[in-house]
Amino acid sequence: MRNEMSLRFSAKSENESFARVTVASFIAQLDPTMDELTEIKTVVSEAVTNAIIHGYENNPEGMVYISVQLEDGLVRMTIKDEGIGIQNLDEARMPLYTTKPELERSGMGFTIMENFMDEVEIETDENHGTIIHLTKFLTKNKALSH
Amino acid sequence: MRNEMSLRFSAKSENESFARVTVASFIAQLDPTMDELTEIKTVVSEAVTNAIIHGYENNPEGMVYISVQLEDGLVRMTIKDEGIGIQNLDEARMPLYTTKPELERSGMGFTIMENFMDEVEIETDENHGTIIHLTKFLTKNKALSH
Amino acid sequence: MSLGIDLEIKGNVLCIRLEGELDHHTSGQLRAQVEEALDRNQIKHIVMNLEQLKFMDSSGLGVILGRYKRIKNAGGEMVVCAISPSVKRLFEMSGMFKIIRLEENEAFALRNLGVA
Amino acid sequence: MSLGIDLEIKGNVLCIRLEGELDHHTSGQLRAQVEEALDRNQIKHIVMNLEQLKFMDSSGLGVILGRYKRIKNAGGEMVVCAISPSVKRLFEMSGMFKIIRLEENEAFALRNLGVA
Ligand SMILES: Nc1ncnc2c1ncn2[C@@H]1O[C@H](COP(=O)(O)OP(=O)(O)O)[C@@H](O)[C@H]1O
Ligand SMILES: Nc1ncnc2c1ncn2[C@@H]1O[C@H](COP(=O)(O)OP(=O)(O)O)[C@@H](O)[C@H]1O
Repeated sequence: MRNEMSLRFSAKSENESFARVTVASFIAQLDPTMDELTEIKTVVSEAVTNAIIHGYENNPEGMVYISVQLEDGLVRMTIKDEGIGIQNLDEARMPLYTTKPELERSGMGFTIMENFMDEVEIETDENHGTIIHLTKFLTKNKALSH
Repeated sequence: MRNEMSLRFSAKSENESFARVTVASFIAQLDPTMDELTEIKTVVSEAVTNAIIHGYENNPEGMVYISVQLEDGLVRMTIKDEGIGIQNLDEARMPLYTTKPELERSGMGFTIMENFMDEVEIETDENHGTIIHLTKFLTKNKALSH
Repeated sequence: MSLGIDLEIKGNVLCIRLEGELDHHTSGQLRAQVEEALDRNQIKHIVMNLEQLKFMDSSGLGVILGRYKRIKNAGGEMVVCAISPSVKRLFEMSGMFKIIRLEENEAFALRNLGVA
Repeated sequence: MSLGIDLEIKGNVLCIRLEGELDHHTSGQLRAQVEEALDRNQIKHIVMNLEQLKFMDSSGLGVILGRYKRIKNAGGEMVVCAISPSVKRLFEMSGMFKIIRLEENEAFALRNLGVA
């Protein structure tokens, strides 16, 4: 069982819930647990929100890109923007670190991604944007495939 | 209010309902009536099914492309495949015409699209594939914008 | 969301109750299950109860027409009941009501086919 | 799916009941409504009832922390109640329970703040 999709949408906050719903409804075919689905929705929400607020600094002309690949019990996602990039990646990944405290950001986005996914890889390039690679093994299929 | 998204997914029948749900959840922000939402879901289902069965002749390696643009009360969609194309477009658009009666196709796909949308345009090219352009004015916004 | 299929035989009538979404993906299951029921049993008529059907497209029309043809060839009748306004529009567009009878609910449909 | 916000003042406590989804998009409404309520009324403590909250991400943590800071500066307390396991995990990850008290339900929360 292999299946893939990719999605591209305007960097508008209305699309945060659209992105969550779309990814969740695509992944539903792997029959994930409710917890796994919530974790994936949360992670999508974090990365898409970051693309909108940080990557594009709320410019709705920007485009956010999501791709999802399913294979056996493995979910692979990338969430990409073509925004300003992350200046200091080591700092950015620290819990509670944020460059936008005035927007009441909690600085927990990357920490949540790392807690909810099995692998998180970040590619970023100043003025070229950011790609977050996320991987998660779904428990049911993990058990089945061994 | 302007918003856009595009979606690309494997030509697998499992993705027919995924495509409907995704388009419906994107369009939901225009606050369409239930009837309008059902019409749009039906049309997406018709065009995506055609891409899978006819365009790609059930080869799951093919990719189906959907794009949606929202502006005021206007929904513009394209549904595209890079499959075999339509040989005789005039025949294809006739009610009850199908080239795959052995698959129990009803031949009603294009007729439904034309009934449920305000505009339907078909671009097709043998061996390059088919693009269906679909436009619908949502009634509520139609009333408001005049 | 997928398709739930409930089959019940009442006298010489096969009652097909559908729940969920009938599209190209799910129509194959419906075709297979109904064909098997028709092969194994003495069935004359079909009643399709679409009360719980949330979505249907032209693939649904195709699979219903396919079963209509089989039952018609054997002298039977196809009745559809409890359909939503949107499914009704699909039937109307395709002229299906010229060959398939519409009833308000399953009880009426069965009574008119002579089953209590 | 969006966010439903129900505000009620009981004594010197602002009860905030949320329904639906709290993310970056909806957190702005919540911030604006709560700030207005705090500006206009004599409020000491906040109780957030998340029983009907279906989804929350780190933008929710941010807006809760923001209100915590204001109420804390004025000598008040922030209590959160009826949270789901997934929201609880977000609170735990960010160490929020060091500063915000968790109660099982709104009645307990209010009683412990001295409101009947
Ligand atoms: N897509 C992005 N583009 C540019 N900068 C980003 C992006 N994502 C994250 N960052 C930077 O990393 C920091 C930490 O991100 P995160 O942990 O999600 O916290 P928060 O979003 O609450 O600030 C952000 O404050 C921002 O400076
Ligand atoms: N994307 C496509 N690629 C190739 N051929 C197509 C495509 N869409 C439709 N067709 C052709 O047009 C005919 C009519 O389509 P339609 O009205 O949807 O009926 P049906 O799908 O039931 O056959 C099809 O039988 C097929 O020959």
